[in-house]
Formats: sequence, structure tokens, C-alpha cells
Amino acid sequence: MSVLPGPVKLGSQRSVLRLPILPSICTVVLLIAVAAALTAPLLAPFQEGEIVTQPFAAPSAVNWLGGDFLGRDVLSRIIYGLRVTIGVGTGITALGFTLGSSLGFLSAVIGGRFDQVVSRIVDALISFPSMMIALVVIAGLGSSIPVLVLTVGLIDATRVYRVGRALAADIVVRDFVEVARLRGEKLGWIIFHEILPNTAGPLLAEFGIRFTYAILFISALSFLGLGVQPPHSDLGLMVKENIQGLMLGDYTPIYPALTIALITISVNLLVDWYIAVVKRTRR
Amino acid sequence: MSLSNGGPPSPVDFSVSRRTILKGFAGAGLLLPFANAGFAQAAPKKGGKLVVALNAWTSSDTLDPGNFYDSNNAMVGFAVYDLLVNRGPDLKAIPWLAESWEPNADASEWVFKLRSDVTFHSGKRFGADDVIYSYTRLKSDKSTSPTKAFMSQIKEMKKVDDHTVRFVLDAPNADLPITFSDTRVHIVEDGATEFLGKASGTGPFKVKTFEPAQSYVLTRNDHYWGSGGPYVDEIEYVGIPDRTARVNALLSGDVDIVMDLDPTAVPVLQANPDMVVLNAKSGTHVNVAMMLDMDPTSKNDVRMAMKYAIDREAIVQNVYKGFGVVGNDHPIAPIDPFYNKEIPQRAYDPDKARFHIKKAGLENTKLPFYTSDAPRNGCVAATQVYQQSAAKCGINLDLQQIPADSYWEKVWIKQPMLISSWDGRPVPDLILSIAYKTGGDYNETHWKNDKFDKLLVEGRGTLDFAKRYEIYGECQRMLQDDGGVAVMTFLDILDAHASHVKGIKAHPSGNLDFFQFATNVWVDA
Amino acid sequence: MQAPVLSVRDLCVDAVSESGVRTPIAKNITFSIQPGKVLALIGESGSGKTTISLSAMGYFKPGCEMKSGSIVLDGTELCGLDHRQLQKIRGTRVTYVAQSAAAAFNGALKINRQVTEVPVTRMKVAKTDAVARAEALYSRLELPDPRGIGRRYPHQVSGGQLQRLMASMAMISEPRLLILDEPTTALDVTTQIEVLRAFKRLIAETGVSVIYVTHDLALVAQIADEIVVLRNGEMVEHGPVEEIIHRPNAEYTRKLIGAAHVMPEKVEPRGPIKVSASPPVLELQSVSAGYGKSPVTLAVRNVSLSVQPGEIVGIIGESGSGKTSLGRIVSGLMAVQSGEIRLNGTALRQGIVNRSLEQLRDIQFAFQMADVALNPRHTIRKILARPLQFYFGLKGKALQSEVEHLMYLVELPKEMLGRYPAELSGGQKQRVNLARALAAKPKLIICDEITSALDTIVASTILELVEWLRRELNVTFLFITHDISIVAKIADQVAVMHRGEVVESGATAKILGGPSHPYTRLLLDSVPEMRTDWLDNVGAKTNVVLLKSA
Amino acid sequence: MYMPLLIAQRAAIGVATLMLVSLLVFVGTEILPGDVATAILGQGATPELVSALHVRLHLDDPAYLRYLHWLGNLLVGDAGQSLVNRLDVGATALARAQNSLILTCSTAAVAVPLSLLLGLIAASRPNSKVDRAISAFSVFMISIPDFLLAILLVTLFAVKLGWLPSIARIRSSYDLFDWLRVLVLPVTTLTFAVLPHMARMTRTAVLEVLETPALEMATLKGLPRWRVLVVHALPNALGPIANVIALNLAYLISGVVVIETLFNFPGLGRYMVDAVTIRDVPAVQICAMLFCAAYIVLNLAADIVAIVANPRVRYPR
Repeated sequence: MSVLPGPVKLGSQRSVLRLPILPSICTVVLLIAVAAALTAPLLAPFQEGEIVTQPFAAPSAVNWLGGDFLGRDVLSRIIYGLRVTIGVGTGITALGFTLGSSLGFLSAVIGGRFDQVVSRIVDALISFPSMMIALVVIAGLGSSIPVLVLTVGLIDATRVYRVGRALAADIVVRDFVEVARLRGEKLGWIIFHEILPNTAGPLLAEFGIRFTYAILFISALSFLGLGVQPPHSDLGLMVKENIQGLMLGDYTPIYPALTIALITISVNLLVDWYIAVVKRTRR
Repeated sequence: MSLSNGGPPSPVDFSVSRRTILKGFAGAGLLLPFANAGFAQAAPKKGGKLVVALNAWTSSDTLDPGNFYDSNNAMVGFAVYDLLVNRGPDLKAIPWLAESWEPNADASEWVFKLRSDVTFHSGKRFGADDVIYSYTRLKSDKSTSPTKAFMSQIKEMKKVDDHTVRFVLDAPNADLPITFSDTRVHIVEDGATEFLGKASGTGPFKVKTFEPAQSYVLTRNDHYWGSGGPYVDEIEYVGIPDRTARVNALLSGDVDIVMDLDPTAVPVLQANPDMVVLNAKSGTHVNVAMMLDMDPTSKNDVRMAMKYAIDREAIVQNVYKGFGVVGNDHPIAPIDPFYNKEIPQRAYDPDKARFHIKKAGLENTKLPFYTSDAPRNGCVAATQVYQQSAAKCGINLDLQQIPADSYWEKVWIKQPMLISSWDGRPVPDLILSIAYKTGGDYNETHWKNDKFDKLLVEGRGTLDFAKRYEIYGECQRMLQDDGGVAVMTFLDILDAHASHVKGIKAHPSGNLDFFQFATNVWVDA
Repeated sequence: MQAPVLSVRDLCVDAVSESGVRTPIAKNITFSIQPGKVLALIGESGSGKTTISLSAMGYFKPGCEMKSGSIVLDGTELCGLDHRQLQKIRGTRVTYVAQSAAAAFNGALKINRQVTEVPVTRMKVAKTDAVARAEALYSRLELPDPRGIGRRYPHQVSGGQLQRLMASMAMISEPRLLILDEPTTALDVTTQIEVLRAFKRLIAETGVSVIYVTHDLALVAQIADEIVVLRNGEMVEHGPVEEIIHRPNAEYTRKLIGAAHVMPEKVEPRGPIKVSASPPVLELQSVSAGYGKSPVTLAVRNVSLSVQPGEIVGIIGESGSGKTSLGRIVSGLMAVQSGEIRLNGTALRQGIVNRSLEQLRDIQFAFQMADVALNPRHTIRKILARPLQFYFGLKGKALQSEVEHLMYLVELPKEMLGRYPAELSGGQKQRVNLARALAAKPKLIICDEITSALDTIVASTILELVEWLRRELNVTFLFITHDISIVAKIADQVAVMHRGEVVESGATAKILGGPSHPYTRLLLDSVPEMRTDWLDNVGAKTNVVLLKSA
Repeated sequence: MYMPLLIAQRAAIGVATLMLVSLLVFVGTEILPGDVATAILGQGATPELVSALHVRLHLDDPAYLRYLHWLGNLLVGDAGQSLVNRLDVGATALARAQNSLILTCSTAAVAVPLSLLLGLIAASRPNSKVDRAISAFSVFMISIPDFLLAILLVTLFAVKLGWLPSIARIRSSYDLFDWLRVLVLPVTTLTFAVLPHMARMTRTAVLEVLETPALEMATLKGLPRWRVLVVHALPNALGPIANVIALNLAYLISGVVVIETLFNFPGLGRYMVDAVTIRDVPAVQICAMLFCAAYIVLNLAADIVAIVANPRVRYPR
């Protein structure tokens, strides 16, 4: 019983491009963050590790956000920190998605014993708290950026697997997949042409959420001293390094924390908005 | 230069209410102690409970003194146990459970007279058997204690009578008494093997509960042999590893005393009339360790470049906020009586550093440098500052941070260049023969010098101060010229307590009055 | 003349999209209902019939807005009432019976609790009294075990019973107006009559006024007093039942009557079945198949069937009869338990992977719901091109012209090739569905209820297309449906399925003309006829069989 | 009956998962490089000391033997001795787990009803101002690093105002009031961490149910909005909501290392971090097993709630 007369038009695709105000702001924030990360050496007034002022110096015309606990320029370090934070966050999410969703799709399409085995293992892995897996692996392999990306990416993959499998399982039973099977199509076609286009929306939304979690997780790890290691700096580590400043009434740790919040809020709002748009156009 | 509050500490209370005023955080960190006129010298009162924040507590915490690994362990240990010999703020040995001692002519045999008025918490009387048992545990083959290295010099222990022990050493050692003031050589009861959750020592406090990383509560030992303290009824120890949380806990009144302050917190606490900061210059140092038998640091030019490239002032100021003293590339601290004042201070000199690194052919070449906060808090930050100052000299340090829990195992004495740190020792011999003696297990630079080794043996067997000063002075010079060690800074020991807590003094050998604050602390209600 | 129970004047309703675009879905609707009368709103999907019926409750679905007009219920103007005031009217003075009771009952609550909810929570009727009232209604609606049925959960009760229970829920508060929204559409034909009869009696006994919403003219003729014919939100025609079905004024009404699901006057014999020398396209020999591991629940039992080239074979049966399973078995989607399937004389192997590409190509499947049969993320071009690339390796120009030819075959403009399925109407989608099957140049196309989701007029054009394709391309069709009238219109051969078995098969004219199996007869009798007294005369004989099969 | 069978089946899957987990835990801790001996000894490690400690700690037995041994002991309730201090790790872990449980339950007691309430309010008026406000708040809270919130709360309420303790010390002598004082800040922080997720899920699940014909029917019956939501929508949405609540509670038991660190709360998370740091393998193992068991039990509970809430499963036709 459609409320609208006639076929539902996908004309609302045009409104996808017409961004409402809030998502536009979020997009701009993210674009600025990514641009800043990419052009850090050009953009940052000082070098990442350069000591240019007193520890916890107050903001000034030279050091807009003041100095950090060693007297380095906070603004420059935030810009460099964005690099690592966004880079690592993207790496983790990309790895988690590639691995998680392809395995999830395979499980849903192949089904049977393959699905059983993979799903059981993922179940067992998911029951481990992610923080614990990260701690154990980092304890074993040391904390470098590749190790972080691999570890957290793999943890992420288990979560994405479930989402991907559920989404694909929903699609696999639809008639058009049966049509493709009846035609004699191979696995690759079914996954890439029949399933992927239909799960891309929800997966993209999930990608945004996972990206936020990745950033927050890395920040938490850094906060525990187990994440990105100096001399590299990510925003979570900056909060930890400068936390003492709060006692002096210095706001240095607040700036990177707010930067994290700004990025993650933007991503989340965009995702929310995107989900709403997808929901609307699917009706 | 001693920063002690004067007077040999003894069980007799010398505690005077003092407020240590520091010169401010950008200052040189000079300590100007004086009696605060605002506080009358009130007599200590009995009673009250205190909560002390330790800088850690882990499940490896133990009451087995030989296996203390951290100062938080020592803090509890010193309240429960006593040493045979204590250490004054001037780093001199002072009688404790031993009333007196006497060496033979070449210091290869020592006779210690023990106090006869001491009982263990269990009620058993303290005597020679306890000393022999305790020390045997440390030096036996089965011992896992780090003290084994220096306790093994005791060839034989003889019970002369119930309160007299004779030590026969494998070589002369003039420093034997001060050696017995190590934080791990406490006296336990003869035959004691069980140290889980309970212990019987002779110390001022008895164990009420000791559950690793959960709950440490001690109660006053009313039969303590010393006069004066202990005063407070109960002390509870809480491990707060996070430095900010530790200070917050003091500020919010959740704890009364905190050990191991972050330098950043000092000005905040100083500005607060309800808080007292304790500060002691110490021999604890942070150093670069360069292996003499590995490339590239086997070249003295590289070592010299590395030494000249350290901006020690910047490290003291920016990393330690002024609470430290610059090092001079040997491990003897300015507060040590044997500190060689004639050696000129090595300063940050980019030109010389560049000259040497060029000569070594490694200008702007990536040199791996390992770092971690495992040696001590602030090491990573100090390395980062070092990296900056070195970069200006054409030295490209490639920092590799290693997780704290595998630093010693994976990197230390295995990589040519890394950061390290040592606790202060009361006499030069103790640090020199541990870390610089040829073939020593902890010789982190593989420093190998026959003359140096000979000097060590000679110094150890010498009882005359002036002669020893010469010997150790030479050792310092040798290390400064040629050694693999580049000392960045000697650190201040920083603690704090609420102002209602009285009777705690600063001590160069360890936090909170060489871990012994419990003996004399009292509460001014 | 009494005051009407409901009077709707110049009602205009708009659908408002989130971007604020307004599309009218009801335009200037005016009608009224006298006490005790039944008014039918009839129209195809998108005609606005449900929207208009719900406006009698002052209710508009999310995204719909009343623009103008007046709705007077029982003397109260609903327009302008706030939510709270409307709440007081709903469920008491006007009640609603939804299309699918299975969906409209709350699965988490017991039936009695839901049926008595309005009297107990809003009319302060004691719980025991309310239950007694409900049980009285149950027995009046001829529900089995009136005392026990209410203590069950909705899923424990059959669809036909649920629909009657929902009517009890609507009637328990003794409303002035009852809205029946396609109350029998989701039911099997045989059950449909039963429910319809119960409703008719209830209406007569209680004297409630009714809005009856449906798309089925033949059905509404049995129960309504007046009919409003709707199209695209506008009233096409309005008048007494007899007027409308016998002397329709509007062209559209005539079309509706023409396409109604009624049996043709006479089932034409389609000439003798050609028995050619070549083997039959499809041959089933005592095929059984089922679901689950051992013990298998058999969905299809011992079915034998032979299909000659160029034939349209109708497979008819109600839900659960095994007709869909039969299609899946032939296509290879479902495994055979025993028996053999032959394609052109060659035995087919189990499962898709074990069949040759040639065999897969020879059998094509057209699914019921074109919505899910077409990948919503593919353009029509991609959907049609893929089989051509896949089976014949066509590329470039050749592919292009072949795709356009397919569009021509199913009478779709080639401009539509760039569109996505969602941009097509239901009938157009079903045409694409058929075109995709044709692209494989198959010997056999299995059509699984391809018209059941379509409006009657569109459905009949699809049937015409199928017939035309058979004639032009000599394709063989296995036409699976629950609608015997469709079979009567196009099938050469028919097989009647009941509980997994083929109870009767043979030439259409023969089977429908003189059925030998009582079930076939029951099916035939259940198809409403386009006259107002049909329901009253269906006779008790069907009833006996009905109860047996319920 | 069908339902007990179904629940038994879920429980069996849970047990099987736990066995798989035990193997993963063992293998995981086995390949954890570095060993307890060097970790304990730190700078003081010499080959001689390390091998002495090795012998003392039985680190030289073959792996499969140790697995079987460990599993066997675990089944009879013996989790083994700490390699570090030779205390029973089971007892230590349980004491810590008790603290974690208190924290979790307190947080759950605040967060679960609150999130259900917020979710229902939001769902009852979708796209209204209230809904948007709740939504904005949720996104904001999800996006903020929890340590930032904790630090700000401590700075304000403990250090500046002195109303609440800055660290969560646990003593056996605590009465209810002491507990409340200790728990306020960590529970507040954690509530903010889990509440948005649960509230959003409640909203989504309820809205989804509200779109079904059954709920439209309830509206058309003229029922008041609260009744539509609570009596009709909530039971149908309970399954997914229970699932999310279970996930979040599992997170609370295991994933709050940061909060435990900041408040110096002696919970299981910190115990595990310490154990990993010092390579106290039995302690890591028991922590891992407890975490996984908690996760599995909570999910089982959610499954059971979903089963019980669904009469279709409870009373098959």
C-alpha cells in the first residue's frame, strides 16, 4: 500500500547533493582536517618536535595555542597529530572493512560449513574485549604504527564481519541473487555486482561509525601509553602528555581532545544524516 | 653539598616542622630550607591514620625484602623491617640494628655489634642468627635478588655471640657498612620463608593486610625499639600509578602523602597553603648509554659528538622543570662527597659536536636511538629534547620507542645507543662496580679498562678519605673523557604531603625520607 | 432520510515529501454513508482508497496531510480536532480492520488482551465483561473454540481466523462506523468466502455502517450497497452497486470490470495438444522433494508432469500446496528427494552447480515480486545485457541492438534502459523481468505468480504479453498461480496441486469444464462471480469441504 | 517444550565458544613474547637470575601439557598461581571482578533505565525538538573521548570543589554512603559512555516497531501514546534492545581500563593490564576467561530475553 501514487521516483537523488547546513559544516570540518593533515609540513608554523617556547607557555601571537609540556608549539603538533590520527584511523577502518566485509559476504554467499566455522571463530574473537586483544598484541610486538593498524584493523574486521554478513544474508535470499545463481554466475559476480551495490549504503554508514571508534580507540591506547609512540604524535597522546598542564590551569590537553571530538562528531553527524537520506530514498 | 636537614637521623625524633620553599619552577631548583616561623615546634602527637599514595602497586609487590624491585615496595618494606645500617642525609652510614662496627686493618673482615633490645613483631628477640639467615638468603645460589651481586662478596659469616657477627669478605671493602644500607638487605626473622600477605620484621609498623595491588594496611608497632616514633595508629598505602591522579588525590584530600611528584605539579602545590613539597637533590641520574664494543659508538668521536650535542640545561628546564642538576658524563653526583669538582662541566657545544660527528663520517646519518619511560619517567621527553639539540649539530637521531615492559630485555646492553637511568648510590664504589666494572652483568656500556678496574679495587680497600677522593676522582675523569656514558641530569626527589602531616624530611637517597617517613611521621590534628 | 453516519465533503489530501514537495493523493472527494449501509471504495493501488478511508478516523499516514474539506462523523467535524480529541473517537466510534490481520495483531500480546483493550482501558468495562463480550462475538463470527481462542497468541491462529478476530476487536466497542481495508486480500480464495460471509452477516446483524476498501469488483458486489470508484485520487464514478456493475458509465469502470478476477464465460478448448516426435521440453517423473534434514517435510509429493514445446501449463493451488516448490525444483534451486526431471529428454542433475550452462540457459525463472527480482542498483540496461554477455558473449553494437530488441518484445520504450527498477511501475518491472528471462533464449520460462502483485488491469496486459510471446517465439511456459481465472484465460494444460500433490491434470477446458476432483470444484466455486447474489447462493456444499481444509 | 530446548542450545553454543576461547587464550598467551622472569627482574635481569626464576616458575614444560593442565584445573575452579607473587590468581581476579561488577551494576542501574526512557521519548516524537536534542546529545557523547570527560569531572568535582573523591579506593569497611561517594564520578563517566548507544538503539528499535501495521493498528484503536509505546511497542523491540544492553554491559566489565586508570579503580581491566605488562600469564588467562565468560553470559541473557519476549518462539504453533 504505497502512500505515494505511481512508482517511487529516485528524484530525491538531487537532494542528496543539496547538503543541509549541518552536514555541510561537518564536511567542511573534515575537509579542513584532511587538508591540514596532508599539508602539515607546509601549514604548521613550526616543526613537530621543535622546542620553541617555555613549557606550558600561554597562547601568544607566535604560538597561537601556546606551548606543550616540553615547550613545543601546540598548534603545529595538533596539525602533525592530525596526520597520524586520521592516517591511522583510515588505515584501521580500511583494513577492517576490506577484510571484514569480504569475509562476511563470502560467509553469507557460500553458507554451510564455511559460514559456520568462520562465524564461530569470529564469535569467539568478539567475546574478547578489543582493549585486551590490543594490549596483548602490543605487549608482544611493540607499539608501532603498522602494528596498531594491523591489530586494531583485525579487531575491527570481526565487528564488520558481522555487519557485512547480516547485510549480505539479507540480500542473498532476494530473488535477483537467485536469478544470478540460476544463470550460473560465479561467486565474484554475485559478490561484486549483486551484493556489494546493495550493501554499499549501510556499509558506508558503518564505515563512518567504525572510523570514529578507531580514532577514539587509538586515542585511548595512546592515553594508556600504548598507542602511537613519540616522536610521532597523535591527538590522544597529546592529551596524555600534557595532562599535567591542567593542574597549572593550562588548557593544552583540551585542544587535541577537542580536535578529536570535532572530527568524530563531524563524522558521526555526517553518518547520521547519510543514514537518514538513504532511508528516505529507499522508501 | 648536602641538603640534609642536619643532624644524624636516629630513632630519636629530630623532626622539626619545616616547610620547604622552592624557588619557582623556572628557577635553578635550589633548595632553601628554613624553619617556618609560622609553625611552632610542636611536640609529636600519637594517633591518627594516614593514607599514602605510592607511585605504583603491582601484583608483583611482595614482602620479601630481597625481591623488592621498586621504590613503592621499599616504602612498605622500610616500615616493616629494619636495616642493620641506616644512611644519613649526608650519605654516611649510621648505626641502626647494628650498634657499631669495626673493620680489620685492610677492611677484609668486619665485626658488627648488634642491638640487644630489639624484638620482632612476632615477639621473638632479634640476634645474630637473624642477620646470618637474612644475608644468606640474599647471597645463596637460589637467590633471585639483585643484591646477590654485592652480597656475594661475603665469604663467611660467623656468629661470635648472640649479638656479634663477624663478616669475612673475599676482598677488602671499606664501604661494607654503607652497603648494608641498601633498600633490600632488611633483616627478616631466622627461618622465615613465607612472605605472602604477612611478615614479621623489627620495623615501626606491623602488617595488618598486604594484598598485592589491592590493600596495604600497617598498624603501629608499640614495641618498637627506637625512642620517639612511631606515632600514627595506622598507615594505608594506595598505589596510584597515574601521576596526575596522584596529585589530584592529594589535592582532594583522599590521601595525605604522595611520593614521586611530577615536577609540573610542584608550583601548584607550592601555591597551596595546605600542601608541603619535599625536595632533595640526589644521585639518581638519567644518562645516555653508548656501547663501546658496537658500531658506531665504538668510535670515541661519535661518543664525543653525542656528549657535546646534549643540551643539558634545556633538559633540566623543559623536561624536569628545573628540578635537577646537569650531569657531567660520569655517574657521581654533585651531592656525593667524592664528586670531582675539578673536572670542568661539559656544555652543549654544537660546533664541537658537529666537528666530531663529521670526523666520524656520520653527519646527518640516521642513528638509531632507543628510548622508553621504563628507566624513569621523563626519559622519552628528555630524548625528544635531545633529538632536537642533536639535530642542530648535524646528528640525526632516529628515535625508536620500545614498550616499557620489554626495554630491559630487548634493547638494553644490546643496542649501541639508548637512554638509561640509575638510582643514586651512597658511595661511588656501588655504582662504579655495578655499571662500569669489566665483565659486570650490568655494565651497560661494556666499559673495559684495566686501570679503572684496578682503581676500583684499590678504592674499595682504602679507608682514608683523601686517598679515596683521589682514586674516585680519577675514575670520574676517565669516564668523562672516554666512557660510553653521557649523563644528562641528576634528578631531584620530589614528594608532597598535606600540611597537617608533620615530621617528614627530604633525603637524597630516596622518596619520603629514604622511604622511612613512617617512623617519625605524626598528625597535627 | 436519516442523518448520515459519515459525510465527507471536498476532501483533498496531499503527500508531502521531506523537501516539501506536495503531491495530491485525494482530490475533492465527496460521499456519505447512511446508517447500516456499506460503502465500497474501489480502485487500484495509488488510487487513494486507503487514505480516504482512514480520513474517516481523522488519521493520515506519516507524510500525508489533509489540505481541505470536511469530514463529519456522527455529527462531529473531525477536521480541526486535536490529537487527544481524535484519540477519543478512534477505537470507539469508528474502528478499523486492516488488510493483514497477521501483521496488524501485536505478536507479543495475547488475542483477548488486544481485543478487549479498548473497552477495558478506555470504556471502563470490567475485564470479565469485556472478555464475555469478545467471546460472544467470536461465536457470532463462527470461530472455533470461542472460549479458548482468545487466550492464544496471534501466530497460533490461522489467517482467516485472525481476520475474524480482528473484526471482533473492531466490533467490541460497538462503533458507528467500521472500516474494512481489503480484509480478505491476503487470504486464500477458499478462505476468503468464509470470512466474507461472516462479515456480511455481522454487518447485517449489528447495523453498523461500513467503508469497504478493495480493488476487487466482483468481491465488493457481494457486500456493498454503494460503490465509489477511485482513480489517482479522484472519484470516477459513484452509485449503487447494481448500477455500477451492470451499467457502468465510466470507461475506467468498464476496464476494471473487464479485468476482474472472474471466470471467463466459457473456457475455450485450445485445440489438441501437439505431441511432436521430439521429446517433451520438460518431464517430471514421480518427483518428491522437501525441506529440512531427515525426516524431510515433503513439500512436493510424487508429481509427474509432461510439458510439450510451446505450451502454457498452469500450475494452480493455494498457499502451501507446493506449487512454488515445484517451480524451484525444476529450476534447480531445490533438491529432489526422489524421481527424475528431464529437459528435452535429458535427465537433469541435482543443484545449479551440477547443471551445464546450456541447461541453465534453457530454463529461466520469472519471480513473483519484480521488486526483489530485479537488482535495485542495476539499470535496466545492465539487467538485460548481463544474460546476453554471459551466455552469448555479446558486446558493443550487437549487445546494444539485442537489448533494444528485448525491450521491443516486451513493449517497453528503449528510453527506459537507463532507468533503475525503482523508477518503473509494477507492470513495467514485470515486463523487464520477462525480458531478462527471454534474453537467455530459453526453452522454458517458469512464471511464479507474476501477476499476483499487480493491479487487475495491468495483470491482464501482462497475460496478453505472455500469450503473444508464446505465439511469436514458441516459448514454453510453466505458469504458477493461485488464481484459477488466470489459468482459465491462458493455459493449455492445467495441473491442480493440493498439499504437495497434483490432484488433477489435463487440458484446461476439460479440467475446468468438468472437474473430477472435489478440490478443483471447490477452487472453481470460490471464484466470485460478477453478480450481487453470488455469495448468498454459493451453497452449503463448499462449506463442508472448506471446514475440512481449514 | 521448544523454548527450553532453544535456550539449552544457545547455552551449549556459549559453552562451545568458551572452549574455543580458552584455546585462543592459551595460544595467545603462549605466543606472547618476552617472559615473566625478565619482566619481573627489569634492569636487574641477568641470565643467571632469569634461569633461576624459570625453574622456580615451571616455565619449561611443553605447551600442550600446560594447556591441558591449565584447562583441567580451571574446570575444577583452580585458575593457578600468579607467576609473580604465587598468590591464587582466581581469588585475586574474583576480588577485582567483584569491584568491576559493582561498577558495572551501578552504571547499569543508572544508564539502562535512563537510556530506555530517553530512547522512548525520542521515538515517541520522531524528528521533534526533543528527539533532535537527544540525538545531538548522543552523537556528542559518543564522540568525546571518555578520558577527557573523566579528567574534567575530576578536576571540577574532586580537585576544585572537593565534593567527591578523585580516586576510587575500595575498602571492605565501606558502607553504602561511602560506596556512593566513590562511585559517583566513575559511574557518571561510564554512563555517558554507554548511554548514547543504548538510547539510540532503543529509539531505532522502537521506531522500527512503530512502523509496523500492528502499531499503526494500536494508534487507530485510539490508545494513548504512552500505552502504544510501552504496552505495544516495547515488548516487540525488546530483543534488539536487550542485545545492545548486553554488549554495553560486557564493555563495562572489560573495556574500561582507561576509566579504571584515571580513577585508580581496582577493577578487572587494570588487573589485566598489569598482568600483561608483567607477563603474569595465569592472571592474563583468568582475566581473558572472565571477560569472555561475561560477554557470553550477557549475550545468552539477551538471547533469552529475546526468546521470552517473543511468543512465536515461546509457543510454537
